[in-house]
Amino acid sequence: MNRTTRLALFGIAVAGFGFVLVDGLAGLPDFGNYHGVYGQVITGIGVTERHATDLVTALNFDIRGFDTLGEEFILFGSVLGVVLILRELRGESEHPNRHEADEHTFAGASEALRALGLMIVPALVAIGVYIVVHGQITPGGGFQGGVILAAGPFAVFLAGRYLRMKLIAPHMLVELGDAAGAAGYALIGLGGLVFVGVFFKNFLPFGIPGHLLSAGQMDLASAAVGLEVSGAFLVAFSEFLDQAVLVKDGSG
Amino acid sequence: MSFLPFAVAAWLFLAGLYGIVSSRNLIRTILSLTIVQSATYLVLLGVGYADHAQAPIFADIPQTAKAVDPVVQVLVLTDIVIEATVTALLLAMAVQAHKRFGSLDPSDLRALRD
Amino acid sequence: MGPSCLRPTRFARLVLGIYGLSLTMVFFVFQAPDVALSEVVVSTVGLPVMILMALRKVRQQEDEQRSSGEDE
Amino acid sequence: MHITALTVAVPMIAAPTLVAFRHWTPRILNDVGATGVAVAVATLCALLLAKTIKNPFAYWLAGWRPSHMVTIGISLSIDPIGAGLATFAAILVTGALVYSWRYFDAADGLFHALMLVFLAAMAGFSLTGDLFNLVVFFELMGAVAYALTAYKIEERGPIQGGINFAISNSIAAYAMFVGVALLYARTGALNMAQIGAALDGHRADPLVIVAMTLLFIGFMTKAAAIPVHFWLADAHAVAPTPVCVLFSGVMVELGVYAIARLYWTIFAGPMAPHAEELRAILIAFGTVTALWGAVMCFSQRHIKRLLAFSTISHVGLFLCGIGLLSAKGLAGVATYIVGHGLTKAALFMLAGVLLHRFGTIDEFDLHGVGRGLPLIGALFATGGLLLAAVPVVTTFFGKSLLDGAAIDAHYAWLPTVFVISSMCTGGAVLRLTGRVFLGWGASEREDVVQAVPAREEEDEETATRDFTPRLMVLVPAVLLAGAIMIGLIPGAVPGIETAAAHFRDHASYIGWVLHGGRAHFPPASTSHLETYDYLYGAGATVGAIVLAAVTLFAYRLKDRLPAIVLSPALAGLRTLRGLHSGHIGDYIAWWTAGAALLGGTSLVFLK
Repeated sequence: MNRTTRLALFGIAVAGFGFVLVDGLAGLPDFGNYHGVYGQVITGIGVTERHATDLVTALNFDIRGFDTLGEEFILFGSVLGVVLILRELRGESEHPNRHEADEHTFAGASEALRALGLMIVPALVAIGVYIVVHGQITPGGGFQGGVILAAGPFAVFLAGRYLRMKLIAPHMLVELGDAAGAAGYALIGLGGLVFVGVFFKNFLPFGIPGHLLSAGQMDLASAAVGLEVSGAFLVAFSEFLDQAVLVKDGSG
Repeated sequence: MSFLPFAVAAWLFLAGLYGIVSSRNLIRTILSLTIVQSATYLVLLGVGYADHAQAPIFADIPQTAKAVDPVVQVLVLTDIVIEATVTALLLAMAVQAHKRFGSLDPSDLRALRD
Repeated sequence: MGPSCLRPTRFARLVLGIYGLSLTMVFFVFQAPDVALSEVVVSTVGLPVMILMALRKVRQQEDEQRSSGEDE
Repeated sequence: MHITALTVAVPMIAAPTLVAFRHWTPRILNDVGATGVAVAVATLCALLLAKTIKNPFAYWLAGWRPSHMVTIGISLSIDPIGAGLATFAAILVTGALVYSWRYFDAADGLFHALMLVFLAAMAGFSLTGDLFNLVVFFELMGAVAYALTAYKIEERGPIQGGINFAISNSIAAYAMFVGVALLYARTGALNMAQIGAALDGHRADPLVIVAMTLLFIGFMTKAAAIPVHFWLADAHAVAPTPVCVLFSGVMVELGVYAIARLYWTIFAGPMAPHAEELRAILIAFGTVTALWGAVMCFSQRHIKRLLAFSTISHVGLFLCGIGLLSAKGLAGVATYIVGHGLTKAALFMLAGVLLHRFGTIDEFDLHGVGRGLPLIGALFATGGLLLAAVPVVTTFFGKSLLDGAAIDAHYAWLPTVFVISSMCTGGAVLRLTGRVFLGWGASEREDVVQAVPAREEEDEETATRDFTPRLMVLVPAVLLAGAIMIGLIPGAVPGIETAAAHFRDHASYIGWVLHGGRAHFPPASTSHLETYDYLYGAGATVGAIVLAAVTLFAYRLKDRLPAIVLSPALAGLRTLRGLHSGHIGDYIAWWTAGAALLGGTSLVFLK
């Protein structure tokens, strides 16, 4: 169909679909008077039974941990897909001319910018680790901390050192981290089955709610997810970077 | 006020669909897809919101405080992970499509025509 | 088919960045700190980096095609 | 039962280990390892199936059992139909992995890891009892399938097929998220049994109807029903053969299973007063899908697209079967899915043999080339007859149950749609067999506008080989034998019928999921074949053979047709084929039209 008939068909269709959507949403209770039973039950057992003060992370990593297993493998599968789709073929040779790539900076990057860039790297890593570890106490958790951890080495590139970034986060090691994190999270589930007889059940002792390692295997799960997410995002960043910086399309 | 968030969500869903249908650039299509997805966040969170309620973090407030529904927040967390990863995969496909077809316009992608 | 095709997407990326931050504000209002944190992290660190790289790669491929187009 | 969660966990642990060591492990280790894991999952699922036939059970993950009727954790609600589908998926993944040992140079470990994650997603999808978990596994299946579709990046087709597949299925998933949000707001639960229990007493108001529409249009996109089917032909035409085997063999059928699961677990209660209208809507969508798929299938020359449209046509049959809303209809769909899945998997593998050997998959390019391969020709012909549901094969039993259910529900005209669909799909495969392996018919087609001939895309693999590894013929042969024999096993079809009856039993499902007691089912009636079943079966087979013979030998006949009949038919066919334009904007416009159509008719009739 050419563009006009496509938009015409879409015009009619979107009117009908919009009406259907709004008619359905109108049946919802008013915004703000939530009286669901699931939330109250979780709030009741969250802190006392599960020793975790951040209920969202408690739900995410333990009570509904199987959802997160599926979600982690969506991340793992998608990053595998990125690696698969952006893999170089025999025809395209990757010949990094060291000088150009190493100094691959934005043209006007001054020394000050590079220095500042390098300074924020340790800060990013510290924040990332903090958020991963405090997942079950304050807002945060494996995923959020993992992405911030992935931003650390990327800031090295922004500070103008592409090949240095490859030293800090070599492709092989990062892919290993991604795979280890994904397998680790599934193994924690398996640990529940082996030690306590039910998949994903908590098998580690509880601490005092509000303290650092207080929520049994949830801290382990948060760490595994953090490792996987940072590994996965670094693999994706370096795949896209390799594309943008190094791969010269040999096949023309 | 009671229907506004859901109306905005429905509008975002349809605007995202329009963005995909009318787009002449694959990267714009992918960004419109994220707009469609953000509509699901608003519906999910809107369903779980309670007036005058706290966030479900009981690190510093008593456990008896009225809290918003944590379940929908977990669902939206999973949604955001899906958005980040599927968008990364689609961007990789868009780069490869540009390398193979020389253009990002969906109507120039001519390999599959029946 | 010059870089003009990229100008709208660079603008779109800026809009997406602002959109991500506004979503974060909405999530704060909805009392969802975990979700707001992951949204800000994804929409300011995750996606823009990849979109930037994808755009740079597409522009690079275009220059190559134009240069290979000229010398044929 | 402890091993329940292992069916999903084992491949999910194996895939990252394969990726972690992919730079060091030799290819043979990847092959053997991945196939071993697939076989292990198949046995685990078979054990589950054996256990659930006696009494289905719910496995509460992380030990969070429901406390006074409120579900806290996620449950894997294992019942015979779900466990059977998981076993079927594992068997097909094993076959695809064994087939790919010789088929192509799998990228080091990536292909195997993605296939294992695909297996874990399908097993999780068919076993889970939690609505949101179902959508998460739907998305996981999607994410892995997008990457596998775009696997051959050196060609132009796969990238476009992958993009179209990814965008249309992502939108389907987001629509389903909104559907889940609506149901969660109304019932405050995510477990399907608890949602069903909460909705039982109430009438179907717009919120429930729209939630059902959004969930059904999402699963119909995965199952490729008209008008949201466009992505399927593109994805199948370009995906590597072992991946096509899984797409058509089981992934599409999982969409149909999910529609049945949602209807009988959640929406049966509120929709009961309007069951007649819902039956009409589903059968309307199914009939259009069956006929559209059959016509498009017969007019294809790209063998993989031909098989893809044949799958779409069969999905139309499955939708009609479920639309009949009866135990016999559901049993017919379940039997047909097993028979059709095995047949379609074998046919895709045989198409892969042709591609592997001759470097092209275009029917007219392969004209008479296959004379030296009688065995492969015979297998193709068997596959064609299986699609045409020749009497006493598994697909025949499935179709007979569907015919019986259609007649019981006073839809007497529906069996003729089934006959037309099997006639066209079986006929197309028989025509293709005749042209390729016996050299009959024209070697060049002159008239109808034709898709870019298949050879242009596949010419990268022009290394025509003069041998075909034995394994690449053995696996399809085994699958075809299975497709023939399963219906004849004494207890098989009656067993499927009782399983289907238990699947539909809403009250006892809630019983064994939420209260965990032993399920007690009323005795299920099993049907027997009537004479009209044999008539319909024989009619479809003869029709397929006649159709193939006419197009092979009497293609000149077409010119003598009166112009008033010929030109509109050709024009209609040309516009129909023009709709499959490959442009993602078209596909999403059609998707919105499909959602509006389903939503609109449901809101009007089901209120």
